[in-house]
Amino acid sequence: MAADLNDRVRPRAVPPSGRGGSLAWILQAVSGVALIVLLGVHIVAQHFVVKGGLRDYAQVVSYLSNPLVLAVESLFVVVLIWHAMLGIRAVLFDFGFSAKTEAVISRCLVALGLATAGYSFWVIATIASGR
Amino acid sequence: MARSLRGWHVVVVGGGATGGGVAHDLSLRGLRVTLLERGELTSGTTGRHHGVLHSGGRYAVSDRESATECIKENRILRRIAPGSFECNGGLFVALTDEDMDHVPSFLNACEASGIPTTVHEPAAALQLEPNLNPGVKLAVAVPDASVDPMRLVLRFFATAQRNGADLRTFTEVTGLVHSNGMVTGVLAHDLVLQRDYELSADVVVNAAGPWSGQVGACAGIDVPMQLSPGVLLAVRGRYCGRVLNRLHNPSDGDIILPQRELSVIGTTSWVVDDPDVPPVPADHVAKMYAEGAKLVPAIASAQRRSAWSAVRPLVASSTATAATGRELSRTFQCFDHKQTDGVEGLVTITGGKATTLRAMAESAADVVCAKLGIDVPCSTADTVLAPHSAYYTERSARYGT
Amino acid sequence: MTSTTVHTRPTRGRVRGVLAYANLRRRHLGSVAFVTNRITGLLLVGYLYLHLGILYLLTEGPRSWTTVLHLFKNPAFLGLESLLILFILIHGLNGLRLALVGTGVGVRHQKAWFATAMSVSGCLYVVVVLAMYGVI
Amino acid sequence: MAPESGTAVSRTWRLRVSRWRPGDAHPHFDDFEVGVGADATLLDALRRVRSHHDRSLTLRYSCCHASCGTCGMRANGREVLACVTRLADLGPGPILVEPLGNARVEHDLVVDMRDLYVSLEPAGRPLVRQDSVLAGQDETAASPGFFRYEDCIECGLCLSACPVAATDPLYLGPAALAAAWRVTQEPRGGDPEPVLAWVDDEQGCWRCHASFECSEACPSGVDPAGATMALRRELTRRELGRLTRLGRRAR
Repeated sequence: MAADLNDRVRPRAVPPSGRGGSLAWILQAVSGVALIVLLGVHIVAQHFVVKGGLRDYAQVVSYLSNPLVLAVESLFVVVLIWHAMLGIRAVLFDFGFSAKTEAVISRCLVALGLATAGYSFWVIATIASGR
Repeated sequence: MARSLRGWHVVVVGGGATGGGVAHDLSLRGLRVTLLERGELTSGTTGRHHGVLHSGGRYAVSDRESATECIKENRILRRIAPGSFECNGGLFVALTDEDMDHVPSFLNACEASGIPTTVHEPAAALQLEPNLNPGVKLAVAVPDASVDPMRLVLRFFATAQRNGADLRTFTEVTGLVHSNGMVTGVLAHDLVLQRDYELSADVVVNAAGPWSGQVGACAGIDVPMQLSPGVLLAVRGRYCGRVLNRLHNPSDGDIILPQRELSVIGTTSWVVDDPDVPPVPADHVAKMYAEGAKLVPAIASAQRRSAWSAVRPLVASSTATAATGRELSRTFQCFDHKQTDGVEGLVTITGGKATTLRAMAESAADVVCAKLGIDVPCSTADTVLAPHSAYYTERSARYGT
Repeated sequence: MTSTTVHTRPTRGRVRGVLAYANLRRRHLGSVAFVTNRITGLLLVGYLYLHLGILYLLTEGPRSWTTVLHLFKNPAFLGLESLLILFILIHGLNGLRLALVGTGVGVRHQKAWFATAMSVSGCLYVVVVLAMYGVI
Repeated sequence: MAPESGTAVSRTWRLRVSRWRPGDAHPHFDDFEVGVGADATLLDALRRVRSHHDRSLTLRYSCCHASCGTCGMRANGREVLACVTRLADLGPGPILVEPLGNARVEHDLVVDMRDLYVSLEPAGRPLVRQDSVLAGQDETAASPGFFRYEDCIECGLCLSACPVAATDPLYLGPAALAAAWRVTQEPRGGDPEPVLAWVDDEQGCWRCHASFECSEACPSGVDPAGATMALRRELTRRELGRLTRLGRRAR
């Protein structure tokens, strides 16, 4: 009984995918918790280990040449950008836009995320290669 | 019949239980009904009554007619408004020897009125109701229930609205259109748009409760009203599972009604002239605490949630003018002012109790149909009512979005 | 029966709606947590892009990087950096609270969670500032 | 607390009431000086305004003891039930009285409750539930079970206080989510699965930002925010269960 009322009560742009909302939120929560670890590692490794908190150019290159650091930094970049994009999406979705606009917003944010990730990897790659 | 049923137009004045019942009954019979209520629906006495679906036990000894009516309606309402009551039954509790003297006559009267009873010894009673006064001597179980006064009556309005009734809230009746002994319509004032208009009607049903006298006066008729307010006290905490009544002659503060997370103790009775803003005397509230504590001692220290008063629209029998209003019969009366005052086109229905709203509506609708020569029987006793939420979900916005 | 859709609920206009809940005058701790999380979140995204912009200098080679390094060394800039750490702490710990409470864990003590999150952020912030200015 | 005896010495209260009628461009405020008892409620004052000062002031009320849910409004910016809010608790200054937020104002202090009731429909309108806890008895006592109205009185205060409902008309709202949780806990013969599917949506329980304003505003202790988070816990538990089953099947 409740199900058939569902669509009559609130026409929906996106058909009820059953997991429509929970996955997005769980990922946001999981990425957030992961970030606490990854960001913690990033800050400590980048700024606390080094005297004075900042590495000069040579130190950065040598730091990034270590493959483990490279892997952790890359994971950190991906998770951070994912979390940031979902966060902005949540903020924008609070403006009560129409379903169509919200779909456009989602696509733009995916594009922005990919662009940011691309740029970040390019930066890491060029530094690591010590051009 | 010259016109189709929808051709007959009845205006009901008053958005309380009686108005709701009449609007539902007449709409179900096919007449066109317009109801005028100057505030929100059930904002008069209806919303503020104690909330007991009486089994009739309270009136069995003193007012047999009222008691028989109650138990009959009690069963009908449970059938036509399923899921709207806290159906836990009620207990008539004897605390003193004097109460015990009442037990035999009480049991006989209940039986005579058709009210099923079960006697419980003190131990069993305390097991059923742990907060009951340990000094309980005897308890008699009857089929009382708790009612949400607003939602039950709103089901009548929702069904009437679904059957085409035009429910106009925040519209006040400022006068009755009448000439040479015939009422042909009402003068209405829309409080929202500040607009006056006239509404013609074949019959006007005066269901204004305590204000019925004022409506009758608009056609120069003296409706014999006796306005008897009662104070009710709601305290936080549900102290009993079922309705607790004191087993003695009806008097003040002898019913504790559980409702949601509250316990409502009532009631008192005195007589006033002005139905508008009945006072809530502090001594009455204190009396509620005292009397309630006799049934459930913990009530004495219960936290007050709210105390209010509501005016019972009783019918003053022309002979006896009662001192406290409690002596008057609690059945209802339907005046066809053609018979009583020689004025055609106006019917007043008042008195009675919330439990008997359907029966009141049936008798008023019968009178109206008889006046209009319509021979359609009443079927409200077998028609399940729409949910109360239907009043809101199916209401078309009156003033445009 | 009229069709029943929920579109008729008027919000107070989009921006006014969002600003409505930004004014915390008559709101409770939960709203304070919600708004702080949102503000710190947006600031952190702003910093993310600022940070990515600056890293571009690293790709230019050592010369441009060392010129900027001096700028980062002066104490004023360190103050800004410490603010960033504070926002990270607040957003992170409050986010942790939201993750737990948001899946029904410890819902009854959500205010206590928020209070602990803020006080822990405060303490760690003090430690970080001391570390930054070389006191520790 | 003993009942407040003492004579109801009347005091003058200043009310600033929001007035709006279909056709007005925007609401305006009328000021009223009302003399009512020292421990009178906001509803007493408003009814006195109606009977003594301005008959055209329209407001809703019915039961006068916070059990019907019709007299919800905002006093000094806070969602309250007028019938149980004492004027003394609203402070000396002019008391600002406005209609509920996040709902279409029909006129003056009356808002259209249609959207609230429409949002409650899919949960199947649970009105009565089973209970066994009596005041003054510890829960373990073997007090016999009884039927009881749900605490939710459909007053709309939570919807008015909710920041997400303020910005997003499609959000189900705390009242509907709390009703969904009640049906999930006690299906009462209905099937809770479609109700869970109905709230498991971006505009459903996942939209709530946990500001807990609804639970602060609720006059009946329903705690809609807690119910929303409980729905999320249930859905997350099922989601993780499903993923682990997928995981096992994949291996």
